[in-house]
Amino acid sequence: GAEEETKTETKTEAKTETVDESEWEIVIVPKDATNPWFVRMNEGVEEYKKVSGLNIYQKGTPEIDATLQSQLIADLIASGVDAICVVPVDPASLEPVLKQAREAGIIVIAHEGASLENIDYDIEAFSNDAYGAFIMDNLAAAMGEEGVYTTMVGHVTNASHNEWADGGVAHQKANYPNMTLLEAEPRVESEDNGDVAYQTAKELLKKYSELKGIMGTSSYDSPGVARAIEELGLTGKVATAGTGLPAANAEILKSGAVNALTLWDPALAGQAMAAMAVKMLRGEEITDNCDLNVEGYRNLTFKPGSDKVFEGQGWIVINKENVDSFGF
Amino acid sequence: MLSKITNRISTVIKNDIYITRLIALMLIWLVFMGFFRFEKFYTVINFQTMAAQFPEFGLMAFGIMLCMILGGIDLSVVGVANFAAIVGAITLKKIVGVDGEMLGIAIPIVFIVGIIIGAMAGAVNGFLISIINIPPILATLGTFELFTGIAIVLTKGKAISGIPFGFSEAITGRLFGLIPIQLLIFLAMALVITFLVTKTTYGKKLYLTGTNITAAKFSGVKTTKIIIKTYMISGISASLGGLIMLANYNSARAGYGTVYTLQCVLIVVLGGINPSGGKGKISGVILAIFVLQMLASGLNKIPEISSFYIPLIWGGVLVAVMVMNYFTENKKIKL
Amino acid sequence: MAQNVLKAVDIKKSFTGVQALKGVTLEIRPGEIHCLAGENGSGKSTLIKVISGVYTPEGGHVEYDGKSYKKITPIEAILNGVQVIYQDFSIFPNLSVMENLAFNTELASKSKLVNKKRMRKIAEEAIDKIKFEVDLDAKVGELPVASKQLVAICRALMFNAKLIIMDEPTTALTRKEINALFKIILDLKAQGIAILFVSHKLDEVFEISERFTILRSGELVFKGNTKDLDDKKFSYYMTGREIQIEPFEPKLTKQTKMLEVKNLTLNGYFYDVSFSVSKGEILGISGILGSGRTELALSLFGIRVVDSGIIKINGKEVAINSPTVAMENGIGYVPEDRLTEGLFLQQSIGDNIIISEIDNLTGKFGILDERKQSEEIQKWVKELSIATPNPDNACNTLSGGNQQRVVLAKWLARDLKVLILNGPSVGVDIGSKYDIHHILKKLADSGLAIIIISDDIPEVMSLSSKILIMRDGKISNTFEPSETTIHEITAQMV
Amino acid sequence: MSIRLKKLLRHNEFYIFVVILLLSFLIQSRSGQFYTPNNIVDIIAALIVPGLFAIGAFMVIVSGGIDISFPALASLSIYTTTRILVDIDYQGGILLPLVLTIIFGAVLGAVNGFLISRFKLQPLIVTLGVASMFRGFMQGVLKSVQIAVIPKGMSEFGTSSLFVAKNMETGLTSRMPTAIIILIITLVVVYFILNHTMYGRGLYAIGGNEISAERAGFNVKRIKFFLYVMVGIISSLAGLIRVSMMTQCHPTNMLGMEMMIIAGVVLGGVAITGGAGTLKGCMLGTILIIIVQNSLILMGIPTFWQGFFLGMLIIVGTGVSALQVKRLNSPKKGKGGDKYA
Ligand SMILES: Nc1ncnc2c1ncn2[C@@H]1O[C@H](COP(=O)(O)OP(=O)(O)OP(=O)(O)O)[C@@H](O)[C@H]1O
Ligand SMILES: Nc1ncnc2c1ncn2[C@@H]1O[C@H](COP(=O)(O)OP(=O)(O)OP(=O)(O)O)[C@@H](O)[C@H]1O
Ligand SMILES: [Mg+2]
Ligand SMILES: [Mg+2]
Repeated sequence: GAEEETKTETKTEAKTETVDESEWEIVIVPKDATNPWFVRMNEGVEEYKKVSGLNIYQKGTPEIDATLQSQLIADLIASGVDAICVVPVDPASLEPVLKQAREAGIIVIAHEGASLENIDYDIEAFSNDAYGAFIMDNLAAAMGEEGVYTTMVGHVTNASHNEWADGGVAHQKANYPNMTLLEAEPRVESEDNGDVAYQTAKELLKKYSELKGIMGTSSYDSPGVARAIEELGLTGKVATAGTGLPAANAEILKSGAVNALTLWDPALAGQAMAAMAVKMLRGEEITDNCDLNVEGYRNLTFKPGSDKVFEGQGWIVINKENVDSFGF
Repeated sequence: MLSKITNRISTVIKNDIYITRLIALMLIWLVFMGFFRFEKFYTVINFQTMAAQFPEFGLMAFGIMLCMILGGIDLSVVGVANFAAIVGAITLKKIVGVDGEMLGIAIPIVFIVGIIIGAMAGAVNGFLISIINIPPILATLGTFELFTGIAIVLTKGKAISGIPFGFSEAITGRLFGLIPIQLLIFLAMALVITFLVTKTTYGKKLYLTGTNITAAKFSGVKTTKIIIKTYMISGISASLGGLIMLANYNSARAGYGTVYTLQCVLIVVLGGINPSGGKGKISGVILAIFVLQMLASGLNKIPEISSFYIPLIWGGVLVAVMVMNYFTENKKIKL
Repeated sequence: MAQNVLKAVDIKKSFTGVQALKGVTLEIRPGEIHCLAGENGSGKSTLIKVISGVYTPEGGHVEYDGKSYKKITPIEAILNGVQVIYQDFSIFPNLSVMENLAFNTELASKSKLVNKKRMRKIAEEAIDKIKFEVDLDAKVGELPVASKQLVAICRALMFNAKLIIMDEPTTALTRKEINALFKIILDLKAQGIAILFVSHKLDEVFEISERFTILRSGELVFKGNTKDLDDKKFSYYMTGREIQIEPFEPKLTKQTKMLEVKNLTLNGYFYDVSFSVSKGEILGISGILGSGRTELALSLFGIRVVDSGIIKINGKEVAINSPTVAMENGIGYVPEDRLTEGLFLQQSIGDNIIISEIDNLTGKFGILDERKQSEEIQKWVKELSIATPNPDNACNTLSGGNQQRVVLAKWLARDLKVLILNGPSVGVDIGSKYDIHHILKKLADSGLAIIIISDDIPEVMSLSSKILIMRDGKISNTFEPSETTIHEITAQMV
Repeated sequence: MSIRLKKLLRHNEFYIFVVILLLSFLIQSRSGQFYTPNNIVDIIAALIVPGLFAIGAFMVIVSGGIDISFPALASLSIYTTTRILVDIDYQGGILLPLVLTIIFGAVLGAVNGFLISRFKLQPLIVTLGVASMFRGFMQGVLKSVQIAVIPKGMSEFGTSSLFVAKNMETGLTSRMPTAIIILIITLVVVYFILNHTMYGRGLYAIGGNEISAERAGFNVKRIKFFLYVMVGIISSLAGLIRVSMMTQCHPTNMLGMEMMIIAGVVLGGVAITGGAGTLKGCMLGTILIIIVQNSLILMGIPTFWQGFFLGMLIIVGTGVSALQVKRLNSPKKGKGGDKYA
């Protein structure tokens, strides 16, 4: 109602003649906060805060849950922050609340949320499809580009994992004709839990002796699968690839249980979102090929056909050679 | 009139130590927020936001409350809510065109469908508990898995999105631009349940069956019917929660709101409902819902405090209240 | 000095709003059989709990063998030779007879490990004392009530007790078992063990006790020898009023048959039972435990469903397969165990009264009519003189006799044709018992058909217009009270 | 002979055993992979952690209580242990981690024990609140994050094995973790405590009738207190084994296991009202849950259907035993009911 409108007005006013940047409040909302992934993102955000001197912080929910995340954002809207940068648990579920945010004049930047509509911009280290394809390339290389494989996700209800997996499968169909997806169990769950990933992989490998590869998505998948491969005495015969942070996976990479893991640095992704928000708050124009002054995000290009989704070049492949060189 | 109300309030405070404590707790928190985050907490929009947030889990808590008064528990509420939301979403997509025609008919239909789903799910729980005699904690844990399982099978685990925005707009809108519709649904259900519990024979039978089911049977109460009815109301309440979730997130998925189960049990227990049955008031539960919401929203406004402290505070408050009750009750006995 | 095994001096104890004991003194001499009597709620159980260390008194002290305690724990009391057989027996239904019997000894000897052999020996000795035959490995919960009680008694006996306290030990026993128990008690006395006995059954009390302590409202009103008392004095001390017991003579003679059953059979419990009750009649059914009398009552109320036979109400045949159907046909049932089956102890007295007629206390749209409710509650509280300051109080604030009246009120509030009472005065003191009998007679005279099931023969004799004796699931005899004696009936029961 | 058979038929354990057998035949026929040496070893290995949790849950349920805090307790205890050891760069063997987890487990268990025994609070409420507190403490105060590299002593213990089972046909191998010894020792100790000590009988006695137990002279408060301490220790051991076997410490991934564990215990014929049930039944129930959770893929049930099947199992499993109890309690025909021997 009226309340909001006046609020929006004062905000736009403030924006045009702004000087006092210290009054800005920029919040990064991750999926959750225990996952080392977002702990790493927080490191990036904190560093950015120090360097820029602005009021930027990360605030997560106590558990990974789409509803909690939406409520957190609603609370942030109510407390009148200036920009919200979000890594959605489930993009679809955030549309209404992000719509409210934008109506309240808040800048909304997303990451891993290319499908979102109610945002200013989305920054992808690269697209979900491309990311899935990338993991698939790693898996294919490890499998010698042939044999039966399947995909593993945290939960079948997890949005990005399933998009990556879909992307991977599509990529395989187009590029690796000698590989086939396991028809009977095309997608299994790890429940975002290394132990479940391990048990599930064991079962798969027992039941389907033809299975030669498992594509992981959650950062718990590949390590768990690797443990199973190793224990069943299948090292070298069955391969896995997936997402994972270097430090957590150094040992399995070195032992050869996993050939390669893919990721982008979440710290940099956090910084990129913050940088984009600052740029917008300062009223700078956002164009194709824009430079956020963050490594991997120096030349952001619009995803073909979109004027909201930017894609960067932030991915990294880690393998046994380079795993110790990242420092996280 | 006013004196009558204050009189009433003062008797409530005297009579119900739980409620007094919850009010005290809420006041302390409100004062705390006043001191440290006045300008962020005490705004109309903040209260509107909070009022739009708690209805979804508040409705689920109502269900658990009724079952607990009966001496049982309903752990399936989140499963029922998601299931109802998913079926509601499918219905909505079927009826409403992309440009939003037929919305006027669709909304009531979605609500009817959701409520039917909730009632049926509740009937299954009631059947398993009253006729098969499965302990409620296990029966509803099983049906939680079952309903969630069916929801996953229906959706292949994906979110149902692309739902016509009209539904979400209608439910997340505000009456007179002020009062969130979600809150109205919550209040309506609160009124219905309060009415059922305090003004009808069902309510009396509910409490008495919860106190001593054998004596209830010997008094001619149809306990099987009461149990089934109660779990059905719980299911309906949960399904309304699910429909509000559908509106709030404009999508439905089998995995939403998994944290609500434990949270609702906490709310209900803190609201003064005794898990062994026969005791407790809806007003306590409503207060507990408010307290939790204010705590969560308040903490979200203080970046320095991690939201991980919420479970710590919440669990601590629960234990502290129980210990305080021990002391007050013992003092009474010693006189 | 130690001329008393136990001396409780000037004991005071109060609960929320109730002073249960207002300075009571109790002395027990070695080897005596002492009776503690008093109306419901007069403080007997409370006094026992103080002696045995369950409650801490607010005033006074307890002396065991001359040692004085202000406060004592249950285990200390046991070590001082006090054993209590509680009314609920305090058994472990989930454990074997052997364990139930041996635990106390084992715990007192502070053994940490379970020695099955030793436990079996202890248990065998224990049951041997009263020649109680039971499978030591059976679960106590699966035993019949009387056996449960015998387990509790054996447990107390085997201990090297100086004083055994029995809170209403005979409630669940038949006459034969009571005789056996009394023999045991005399036996114990001979060994120098003192017995403190609480009972509401007058005949028993006089038969066995040597000395009396009578309480009224938490105060000591009489202390002395049995020979100084007679029935009349005793009742007077207990109740503070004169009580005259008269036999029942139905005023409505030869009325229509209200309830008629023919060849009723519930396999395993009772067979071919036929009888009828008319308006204004009180039918007494007696028999030992296990004779099928409780199952018969439960079948008439629809909790159990009979295998064959006919039930007619007011001449019309009905199939009673649930309490609801029974109630629709005007049958009410006061259960045997009022605490677990009859009452909602934590709920208000008022709710307990109106629950069975709640569906009639509604106004428009099925909304509860508060005025009707409270009128109804007030009416019954007054009619049955239920002693409570406020019917909103929880039911567990009432004493046994008053609780029984609440159960009665619950049924009378409905428009009944037949009222079945299973043990109408179990654990109820003579004053209340008298009142309840009076109420029942009045009800019969106003046209109700009443069935009472009881093994309290004097009660059956004074109340009934006809008496049926059940044995092994069959009706073995029918008596007119005027044409028989207590002795004859007792003989017929076993 | 026939009496024995009758006795057997009255035991719930027997039925679960039959169900497990039937299920295993089903899995065998659908996959050919149940009765293989490596699969059996796998199932036993998967049983270690839930098995330990179940033992703790079982003891509490027997005493008439319920504990839903054990996963949170185990998480906090093992996280603290690992954190400390990593921070001091501990290089030694498993002994110190073992001692530390036992101490933390005992202390945390004592929190439950103190609240429940001292204030006579309802176990469900206490453990609900305490679980929430433990979790909040771990994540809020200790700022827990995943510890990817755990001390060598722990990971060596977790990955060491007693023997390796090999499936000759497929060549697949499975290791029998050394940690199974802890489960076996715990089983033996708890069996001894429950059946051969007055303390253990006291647990059953309290579960049967708490007031009677007090009157009989059991020190109910102390028994309950030590019960929760013991359960704290057993749960913590489970946590230690879980982390050691995974060779990394994820602070929250045990949370939420409580309901399945309790379901397994009750499935094993342990009365949720307390006082009745055997360790054998408790383990059988847990095994049944583990087999189902770990064999859905072997049975060829697609991932999407797994929740559905798990729900059905709980309902049908507990339903069958509930009906069994109902049948036992209903009047037995032809038997003289209340007859006094
Ligand atoms: N735990 C308690 N809390 C509150 N009041 C109690 C409690 N126990 C007993 N009272 C009250 O104390 C009084 C004395 O009770 P007590 O149990 O000693 O009576 P009693 O003589 O044993 O009666 P009965 O014949 O019914 O067994 C009663 O008024 C009773 O209501
Ligand atoms: N916790 C309590 N609060 C209030 N009243 C109580 C409580 N416990 C017992 N009483 C009351 O004290 C009285 C006597 O208590 P007790 O347990 O001795 O009853 P009882 O001996 O079984 O009674 P009865 O002899 O009539 O069967 C009863 O009226 C009972 O309702
Ligand atoms: Mg008494
Ligand atoms: Mg008594």
